[in-house]
Amino acid sequence: MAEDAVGADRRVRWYRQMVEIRLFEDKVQELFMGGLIQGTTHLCQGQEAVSVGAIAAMRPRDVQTNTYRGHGEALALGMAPETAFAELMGRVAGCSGGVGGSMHLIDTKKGNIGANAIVGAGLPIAVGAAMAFKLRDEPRVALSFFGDGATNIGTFHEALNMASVWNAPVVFLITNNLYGEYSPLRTTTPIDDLARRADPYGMPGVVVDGQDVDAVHAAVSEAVERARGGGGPSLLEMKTYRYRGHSRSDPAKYRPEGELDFWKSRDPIDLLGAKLKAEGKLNDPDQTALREQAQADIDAAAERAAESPYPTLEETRGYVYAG
Amino acid sequence: MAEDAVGADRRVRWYRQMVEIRLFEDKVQELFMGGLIQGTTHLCQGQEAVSVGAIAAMRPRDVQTNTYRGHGEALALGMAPETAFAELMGRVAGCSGGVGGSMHLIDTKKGNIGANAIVGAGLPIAVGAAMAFKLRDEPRVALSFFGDGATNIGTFHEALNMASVWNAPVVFLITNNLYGEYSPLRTTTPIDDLARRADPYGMPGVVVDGQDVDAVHAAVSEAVERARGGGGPSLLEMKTYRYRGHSRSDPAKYRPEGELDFWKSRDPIDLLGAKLKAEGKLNDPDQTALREQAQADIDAAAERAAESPYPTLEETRGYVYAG
Amino acid sequence: MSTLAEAAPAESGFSETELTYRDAINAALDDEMAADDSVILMGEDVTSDGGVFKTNAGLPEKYGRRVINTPICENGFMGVALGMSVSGLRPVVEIMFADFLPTAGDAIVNQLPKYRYMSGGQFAVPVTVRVVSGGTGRFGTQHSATGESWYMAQPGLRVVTASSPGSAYELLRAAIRENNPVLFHEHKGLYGRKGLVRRGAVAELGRAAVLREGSDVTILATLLMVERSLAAAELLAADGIDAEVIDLRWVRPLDLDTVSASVRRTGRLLIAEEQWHEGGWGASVISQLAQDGMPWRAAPRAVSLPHDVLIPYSPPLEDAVLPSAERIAEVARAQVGP
Amino acid sequence: MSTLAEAAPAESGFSETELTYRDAINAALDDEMAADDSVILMGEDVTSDGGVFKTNAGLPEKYGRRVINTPICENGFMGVALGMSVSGLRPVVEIMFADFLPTAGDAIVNQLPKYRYMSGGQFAVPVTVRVVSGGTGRFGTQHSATGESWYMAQPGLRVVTASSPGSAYELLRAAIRENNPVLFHEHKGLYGRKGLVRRGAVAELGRAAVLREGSDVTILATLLMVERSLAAAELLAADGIDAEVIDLRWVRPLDLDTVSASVRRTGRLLIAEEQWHEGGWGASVISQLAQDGMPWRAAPRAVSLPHDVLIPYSPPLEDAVLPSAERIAEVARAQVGP
Ligand SMILES: Cc1ncc(C[n+]2csc(CCOP(=O)(O)OP(=O)(O)O)c2C)c(N)n1
Ligand SMILES: Cc1ncc(C[n+]2csc(CCOP(=O)(O)OP(=O)(O)O)c2C)c(N)n1
Ligand SMILES: [Mg+2]
Ligand SMILES: [Mg+2]
Repeated sequence: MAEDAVGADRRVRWYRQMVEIRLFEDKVQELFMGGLIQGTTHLCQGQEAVSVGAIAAMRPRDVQTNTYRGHGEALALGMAPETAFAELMGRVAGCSGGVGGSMHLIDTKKGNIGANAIVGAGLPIAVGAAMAFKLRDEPRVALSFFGDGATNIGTFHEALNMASVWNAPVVFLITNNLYGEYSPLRTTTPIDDLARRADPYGMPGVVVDGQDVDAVHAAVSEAVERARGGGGPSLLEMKTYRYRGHSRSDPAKYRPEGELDFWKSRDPIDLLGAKLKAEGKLNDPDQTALREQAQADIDAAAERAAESPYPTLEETRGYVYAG
Repeated sequence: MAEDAVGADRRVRWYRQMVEIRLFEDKVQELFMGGLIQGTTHLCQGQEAVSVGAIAAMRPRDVQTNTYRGHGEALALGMAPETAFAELMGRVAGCSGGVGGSMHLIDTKKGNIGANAIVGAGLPIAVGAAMAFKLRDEPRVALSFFGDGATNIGTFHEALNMASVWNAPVVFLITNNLYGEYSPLRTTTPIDDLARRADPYGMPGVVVDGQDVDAVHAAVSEAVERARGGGGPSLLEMKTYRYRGHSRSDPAKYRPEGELDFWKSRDPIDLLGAKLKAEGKLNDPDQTALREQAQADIDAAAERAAESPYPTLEETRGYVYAG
Repeated sequence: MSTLAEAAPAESGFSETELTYRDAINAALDDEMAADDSVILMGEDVTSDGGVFKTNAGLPEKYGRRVINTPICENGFMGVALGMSVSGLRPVVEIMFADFLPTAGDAIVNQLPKYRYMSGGQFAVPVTVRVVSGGTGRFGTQHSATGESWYMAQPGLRVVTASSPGSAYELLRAAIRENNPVLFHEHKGLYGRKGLVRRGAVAELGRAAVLREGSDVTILATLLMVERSLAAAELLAADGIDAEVIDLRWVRPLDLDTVSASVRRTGRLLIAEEQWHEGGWGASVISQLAQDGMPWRAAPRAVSLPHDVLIPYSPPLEDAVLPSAERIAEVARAQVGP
Repeated sequence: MSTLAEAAPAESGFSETELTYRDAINAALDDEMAADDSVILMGEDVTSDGGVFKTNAGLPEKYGRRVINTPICENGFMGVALGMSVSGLRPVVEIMFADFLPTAGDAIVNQLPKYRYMSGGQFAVPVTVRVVSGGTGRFGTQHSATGESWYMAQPGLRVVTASSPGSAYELLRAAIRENNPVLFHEHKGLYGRKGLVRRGAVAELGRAAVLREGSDVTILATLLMVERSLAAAELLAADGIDAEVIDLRWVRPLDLDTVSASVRRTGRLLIAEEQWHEGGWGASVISQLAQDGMPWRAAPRAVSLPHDVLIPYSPPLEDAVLPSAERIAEVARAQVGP
């Protein structure tokens, strides 16, 4: 999938993926309110271009780590919505047999080697995967997705320093949605452009429009191929926004009047939709049809997932220790 | 002591302090080899200008944290050599009653609020002291001394980020002696000028000649007074060198031929001595006499320290919990 | 049933009010911050909307810059708290999930408990760490820990747990007044519980609380397991078994006198713990009593998290791994015998 | 006396050689790295001059880039090791002092043991962490910890300790071959010790070793306390007391079968541990035996680090706080009685 040139059908596929992620997350919110999904959820509506554009820059044997807010990456990597829903409902059909839940959509066969609930923990893990590739002289690259808030914790610093001094084939990707939980970036971080945090490691840092999937794809592709070619790691900052609160039923009262509307005016799905329409590649009726089809698929996937049984303790014992 | 203008007698005092530190450390090495000091020692011969110049920039109620290589700071802050020797020998007359040892020369009454054996641990502690001053609106500043290797651990990043976002009155001081234990800076750190690590926190970073006590004093004074005036934290990198191995009896085989000689050709004591001589403030015979007096004092201090008894378990029980 | 400790007549100066566990913690913070300007509160998102678990409502408005929002860096801000504590402040640090305590591992193991010692007693380190612990939340493997026993072996620390609104209030005030670092454990499954709070009271350091007197078996518990033990005691009463229930409260120091006196009467000890038995306070209590030659009427037992099992997200599975009142009662019945 | 395990006739394929503890570790690393290209060694200063404790001599020259020098960032490079392990490598990570393990607390508590579980068993995490632990070095409060019990409660981990050159060699090889994270504890006071090593042998997972058979009391120990227990047994023999000495070896999983069988014969258990008793393996073993209704001939006892005392630098004081052979013998005598 990742090899072909960036052509029309591919960008139509991106459009479809973004719509799927959007509708998946909306459905999760609905199921959470209904009690079929419990505990916590961290949704990514508004950030779809980051997940889809960056994942599209990966080649088949590349890998990535992401976070508790990783549904977008998991789906973009090809996890079936039914499998994801089943995990969120704690069912055996889930990617992690139901023991992981919303924060751990993982599928190593698809290059998804980790969704972490600890802020910053995924970065060194990605560096480790990259070092394994490097030590075996494999032309593979590791990506790490994390948030703006994660750039303030020690593992961010330690991971970027190691990656650079070892010239590891890894790309660090900040999904800067302007908030860490309820705290605006400015209250926890003394600078606005987090890409500035690349320089002390002697690596390139790039600010990217995270609403424009083409821009995301171009920037990540360049960084990934540089890493693959032995050019070393880089840090990319995706400027984007999460439409929902941080988690669960957070009303996000901490956001200033009008901020949400401003970002919705640059909705990543609408932006690509407008381009595809202008380019005559996907007109309005097509977009509507695609969306309706996606909605039907999501609803059906959720229903099938709900039919999967809960795991028994015995079924999960083998998850603790490997034989 | 800290208020008077930088005049002759003050710099003569710095000269004497640097000589005292040098001879103290030489004596420690001798006592370690002789078994009177056990465990480990981390000596700072060659780095005296950093300790003396920076400490001289502090005002009476300012504080600092340092490390296991903190003998220079402790003595510059006015700890009696006898008290320091007693601590290194594990005697009751030591600053920590003998339970701390070489890595923990602490005297809170002199503003020495910590000598830490964990790399990087002193930085957040200094930020905490600075925040206490700030919350009470006291015009006090906290310094933190640490090494080049410590700039790779998470606490460095976390401390600088917090200090900047809170505008804490703290000054971070890297004693860059080119090695972290047996590892040359370049093998663990992708850049040469560590002052570059200030920018991502939006704070000034300055490279300073750590062999020139006047340069150190000027740079640290500026940073300390900026912090005191509400101008926020800064990061200073002192370029210097440790003449001895990392610790104990490390032969430092990892150092390239000639490196030690190069640095000795810019010995901080000789540099200030030459200036004072040229300025007609301290001629050769005076320097010789001063050195001989200092040697006599150091030898006497070590002898008196050795007469102090070892602590009993009972005497130290109260050190664990405060009443 | 409500607890004896709380049911006790309010001493002079105490006003009894019913509060939720959440509000009891808020009241303790408020009372200590009002009583002492050097007390400050810090942690992630503590200033926004009462904080993640809404325990801090109103405090930012009332105490201004004494409530500090931190970046995400547990080890770093724990070190900051230490620096504040040796500079005249009494910081209370909120750790949003007990699972994040190990992120601050160096500060907790090498700094807070040793800082005074390394200096030969020059410092006091009055830091209180509020740790939100426990399961039932469906938060999964990385967000459901009870860290109450992780650091119990460390001299220099105190470790305490709160099982009810009343004890949360009195113990948190005691923790904040203590001149040494205290890990104060709250349970996220208890925030909504209501109970009597003796506003103004401060708990005694190192004292367990006998919540229900009984003669057949002593059930020793902490946090959420306390109410489940009390429920188990009711089930047992229906079978004519008279269980004594003790809230251990302090994991360091352990109140072996209270536990030992009870077990000498009942001859049977049952540990109810939301943790794995190895390396925990339950094992330590049993070991100490065995070393003291306790004359058991029946072998001591423990109801703990299942061996070699981690905490799952899947709701029915999480319920299955957490010790229940029924399970506690069942094991007690086996101990007492027919 | 040397250990039974080591004195045992070398099985076919084993060549017995006398090595120091330091060189036995070096030999185990060398043999595993030679046997499997996916085994790598990483840590601070591991490449320079054999590393800080000279355990790695010759390995950088022999294995080139498979020996990786890390910056100072324990939590970070522990995460790197995890990432390597789920990508086909078998990293061995050196932690220079056990005291630095808490710096990597998140990796050890939330990542290594839970990574497989969170994924529903998709990964194996073959990471070995070599932890240099223990006192006698005059390194003071922040450099003398034995972290052997810190993480013993954590499902997903294995924890093992090496008390002699022979066991260090066989246990380290077993740890590296294990498909789950293993915390392998070395004792810095033992590096110079000489002993027989069965080159080629690999220890069995979870098995304790009976080093000396006896009928009057079972002394259970790890690390440096093993040789001190063997010395105590000699002192006791002089008094006509016949002590059995067991090297526990594995703290997780605990080999309760071996210990229990021994104590059922001797009726007396004495724990010799270089740690505080609370929250440790000693308390856990006593608790388990008590729950199994062990018929004690005398109450179990423990010789541990003194309660509420930290490790001092002052040489005579450090000697005073570490359990000695004399102290172990003294307590055993009291247990056996006149
Ligand atoms: C070590 C740690 N500390 C705190 C938390 C609680 N927490 C979960 S998400 C979050 C905010 C992270 O913000 P950011 O990195 O910007 O990611 P986003 O949630 O915006 O995607 C926090 C503080 C955690 N999971 N791990
Ligand atoms: C967290 C931690 N990791 C490792 C060590 C072991 N160690 C002690 S000093 C040192 C090197 C520090 O180098 P640097 O920061 O440059 O200070 P210097 O010793 O050169 O003064 C190391 C790795 C430690 N004390 N703490
Ligand atoms: Mg964010
Ligand atoms: Mg250095």
